[in-house]
Amino acid sequence: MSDERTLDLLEAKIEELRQLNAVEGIDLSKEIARLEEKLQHLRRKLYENLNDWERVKLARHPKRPYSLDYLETVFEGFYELRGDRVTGDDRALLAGLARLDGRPVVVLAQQKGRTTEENKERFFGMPRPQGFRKARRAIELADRFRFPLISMIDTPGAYPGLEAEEQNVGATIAESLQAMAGVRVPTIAVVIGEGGSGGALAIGLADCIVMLENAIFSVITPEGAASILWKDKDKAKDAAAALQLTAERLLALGLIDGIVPEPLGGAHKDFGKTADALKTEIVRRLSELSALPANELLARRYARYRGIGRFVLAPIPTPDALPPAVDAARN
Amino acid sequence: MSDERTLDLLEAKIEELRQLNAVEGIDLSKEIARLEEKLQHLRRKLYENLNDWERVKLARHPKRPYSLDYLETVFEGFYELRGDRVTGDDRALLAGLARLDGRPVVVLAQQKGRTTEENKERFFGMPRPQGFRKARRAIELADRFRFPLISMIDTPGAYPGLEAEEQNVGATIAESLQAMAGVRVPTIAVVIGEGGSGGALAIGLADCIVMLENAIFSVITPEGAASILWKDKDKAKDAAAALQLTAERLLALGLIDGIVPEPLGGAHKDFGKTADALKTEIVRRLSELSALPANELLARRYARYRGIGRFVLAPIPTPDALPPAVDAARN
Amino acid sequence: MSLFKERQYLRIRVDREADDSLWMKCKACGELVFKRRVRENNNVCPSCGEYFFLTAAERIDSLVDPGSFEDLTERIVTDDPLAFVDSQPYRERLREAQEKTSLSDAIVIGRGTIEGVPLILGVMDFRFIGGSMGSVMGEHICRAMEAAMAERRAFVLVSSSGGARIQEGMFSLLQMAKTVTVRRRLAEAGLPFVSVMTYPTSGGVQASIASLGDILIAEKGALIGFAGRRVIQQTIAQELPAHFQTETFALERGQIDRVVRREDLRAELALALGFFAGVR
Amino acid sequence: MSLFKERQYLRIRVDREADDSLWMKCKACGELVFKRRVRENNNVCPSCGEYFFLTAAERIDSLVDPGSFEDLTERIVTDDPLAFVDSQPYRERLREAQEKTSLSDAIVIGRGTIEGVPLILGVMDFRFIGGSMGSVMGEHICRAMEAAMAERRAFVLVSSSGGARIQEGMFSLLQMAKTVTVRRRLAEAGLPFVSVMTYPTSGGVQASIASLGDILIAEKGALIGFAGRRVIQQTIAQELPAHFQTETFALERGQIDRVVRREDLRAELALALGFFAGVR
Ligand SMILES: [Zn+2]
Ligand SMILES: [Zn+2]
Repeated sequence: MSDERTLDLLEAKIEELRQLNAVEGIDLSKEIARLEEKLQHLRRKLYENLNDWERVKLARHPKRPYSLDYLETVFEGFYELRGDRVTGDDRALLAGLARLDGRPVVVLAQQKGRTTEENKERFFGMPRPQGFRKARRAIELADRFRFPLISMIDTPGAYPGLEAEEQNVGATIAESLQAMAGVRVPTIAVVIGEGGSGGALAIGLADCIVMLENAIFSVITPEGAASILWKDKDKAKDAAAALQLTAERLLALGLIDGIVPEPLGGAHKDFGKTADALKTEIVRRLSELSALPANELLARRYARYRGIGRFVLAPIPTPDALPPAVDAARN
Repeated sequence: MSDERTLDLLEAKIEELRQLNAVEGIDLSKEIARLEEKLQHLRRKLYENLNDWERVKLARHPKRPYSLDYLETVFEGFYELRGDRVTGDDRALLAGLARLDGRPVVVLAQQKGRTTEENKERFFGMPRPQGFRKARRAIELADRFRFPLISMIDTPGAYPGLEAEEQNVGATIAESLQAMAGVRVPTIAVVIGEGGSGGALAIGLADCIVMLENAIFSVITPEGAASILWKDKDKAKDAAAALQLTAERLLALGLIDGIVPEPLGGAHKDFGKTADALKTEIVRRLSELSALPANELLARRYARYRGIGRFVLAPIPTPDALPPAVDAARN
Repeated sequence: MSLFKERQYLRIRVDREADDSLWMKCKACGELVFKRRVRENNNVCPSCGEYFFLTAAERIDSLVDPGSFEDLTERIVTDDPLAFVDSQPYRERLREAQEKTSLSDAIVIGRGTIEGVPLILGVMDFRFIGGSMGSVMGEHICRAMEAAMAERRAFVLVSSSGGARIQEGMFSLLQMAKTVTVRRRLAEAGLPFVSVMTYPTSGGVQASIASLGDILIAEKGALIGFAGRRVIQQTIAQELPAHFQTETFALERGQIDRVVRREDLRAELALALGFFAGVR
Repeated sequence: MSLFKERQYLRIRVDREADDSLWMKCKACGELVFKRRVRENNNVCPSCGEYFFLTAAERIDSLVDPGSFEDLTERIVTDDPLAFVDSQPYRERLREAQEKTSLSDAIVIGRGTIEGVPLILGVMDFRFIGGSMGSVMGEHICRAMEAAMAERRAFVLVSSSGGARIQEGMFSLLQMAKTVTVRRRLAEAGLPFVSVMTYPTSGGVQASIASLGDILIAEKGALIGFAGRRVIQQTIAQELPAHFQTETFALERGQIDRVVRREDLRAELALALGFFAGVR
């Protein structure tokens, strides 16, 4: 995606010509049209058929819209609820009330920083135990007042650090998961950028998981997988492909429910359009889920997650060639 | 109670004579009998009709049996459960499973230290947020498995300190109270020594509150009350009387359910007897409470605490002499 | 009922008229400020922005829709079950507080609306023996929650309390248990409770009902904590940070949801309660 | 069924016979120790007390009443849904692990008794790709809990896992969601779950099922944590204490209930489960 800058430059040039066209009264419209055609062609060439590693880079693109951007457009009147009531308030995992098409919902939102300052505050979008405890509190609020729950996922993963381990970050993820498993309201998770490991899943155990077209969701970062499995950090590209972390692949694997299309080049190329598409999708999904009574909702959620896994019955050859009688034991 | 040492000395002398009697074959039995009579007389004089301040000192007596002593005698097989799952394990408020007359129960126990070393570990019996969070966890365990809950109260109060406030100690007390208000099992609180303020009450919202004869239960320490209300720390004795913090007075006020008698001079004078009496009381109370179905238990608990308070309808003379029509407003 | 409403406002007026000078000196900036301007400014110093205490009536006035408030504070008073006497008999102390405030105890409860959203409101009055919670305050808080359940309204409690009413001994301590017990039922009934913490929300009030809101809002300038600065320093001689137990301290440590300026509190409550309008 | 039991023990025997030397060198103290003595000593070094890994079969042997264990580990294997290849194809890696351990994946589940108390037991085997949790382990953990519910038995899980099975991608990550979902149902059914954490209980296993026991017991020498020491140091270059993520670290920070020596674990479980004998 190093050609991205060339495209940006071309785009800027066209804009300059357009202004010239307007101000000086010189008719450049034909030239502009031709240039735009060219631009569109180059864009397609660059952004269509992205490979998985390019998707990863797009999912992490510094201009990519973050949760707060969607909170201001997809939702109305975000009313933030802060703090875990225990040790602090995490700025990488936000919680609050908001309205979606006029209807009150509880929102969980992972938030990266744009500036260095902001990233310091938000730990580069990596939630700490304070954040997962806050999530659990917000899930309980949703349950108590029967507010639907919408999660926006965008994190490299839970923050790895001494303080996080001291505060039992693993257990806070487990408890957030357990709260999501039992909340008696419709739940929708949207992966808007990076869905990084347990820290992302903690708020992702939902009745419906949708991903933006260029978002990723993975058990580990490609870099992490490369370093552990290939023993070579530079194999991140290979790892990205092997992990099947794109929206398209995860939909094909049956692990997510839908994909929200993005403009060519990514959500940041036309944020309004992306937000509109996302809103339409969430509203539609929520209206479907809202039609179900709570017990059916919970039964479906149970069946969904109980059923995740791929395996076959296959007796293993062992040195002493045991009879394949294992399955009988369960009957 | 400075005469206590004289009594201890006399007791020791009698014991010496008794040994002399046995070893040398000299018959001192009459003299011994006379001395014992004298001792008993002095004991009565000293310990009967204790004033409230003397009770306070007895409740805090360094030889007084602590929770762990009762855990080893009244209960069997204390199986401690440690930690709040968040930031630490409080050693001033213990939790665990145990058996009472063979029946599994959850125990909460406030524990003071005997040695300087132990007091450092146990913060002089003052629980911190870690302790109240652990209590809540244990109450939830009792609820989940329908184990009756027994609390042993013995604390000067919650630990006052920066770290405690940073971890929101007030809210942890409130949440422990709320858990106790709703737990669907019989709950018994026993004040074995000092029942100090919110830190004691946090595990005291029970279906039945009993106190050892020389235990106290108070909204504030007499010293604290003296310093705030009398502006004079030396008025602690007056404050002790005014606060009505003894078992006897609290029973008369209808705020507790029963008193477990102690030997003359306090529980430590005959621990076995005190423990026996306490066990008998708890077993009896528990068997009464266990006969009630959970919903009735909860209804009774609700009525009990909802009903606490003493007030009368009394229109107040105001400068503009309003008509006493206030009660009408509620009809 | 209309008489009753009138009385409420009368009470406020009486209280206001009791001040007889037109000017006051701000403790914070030292400026001489016109009292009426201070009052019109929600008891915020027009010169430096320092918050002065609001009486319960002033607080109610600043929050509810004009004319919407109906006082439900039955005029009950403690019967002084301990016959408590310290440097002064408790009954005398009570009478003085009653005369000073025209209140029967340290809280006013009632029904009203905020920007049209119906609620049951409880507001403590710090002037009344430090807003301390005895039998009467505990009872009123419970009655307020019961009214909220009966009328399917939200409950908002504005705390301003030093903690327990020592003079009522264990009756005071047990109000923590009492209010928490009823609060639990309110939650079971599915009704929202917004707890507003102001200067100060401490001791037994902070360690019970005030901390159990579905939403916790601190007014700017609030003090939120269990043990007071002095108690901590006397007991363990610990160095405490300058902003100890301020609303900033509480927000940083995850203890509250939001910090709101006094002048914004009304709009804030309307916003918060608005989300729950459909749940009843 | 008796054939089946026999097979289980056969499996253990096979594994043991695979070692062909009689002596081994302890990594901790450097002593040459007689292998059989090590095995008889619960894989604890007889010279210095260092704990060596227990295979699942050895762990089961060390815990349950002799002859009481019935293997419920159906021989399912992942179908490698990502067709994953790193430095080696996943299928090959799996076959090697299967051959090395005679297990189909990194966990054995079954029913048995400990001092007469019936339970469903799951035990991870670290030799099998680091005890990592993929579809098969997640499935077995869920089946174990379902067996516990069907038979009204307690569930005990002995964890020894580095976390997720990377080669199964999102299928692996979602086993966290899967096991937690079923664990919730186990709780609703009122059945106890004792989680035993050994070296290591980390990553996705620690951040899901292993942390959700009603009682959390750490074996002495355990490692308990989410992110590994190396990951933390690589990501944020932070100084970590020597006892980081040890059982002592976890106990001090309130993360576990108890620490138990390997030789005491059997008695410990009997004690713990005894309390719940009446709840079913
Ligand atoms: Zn001023
Ligand atoms: Zn060794």
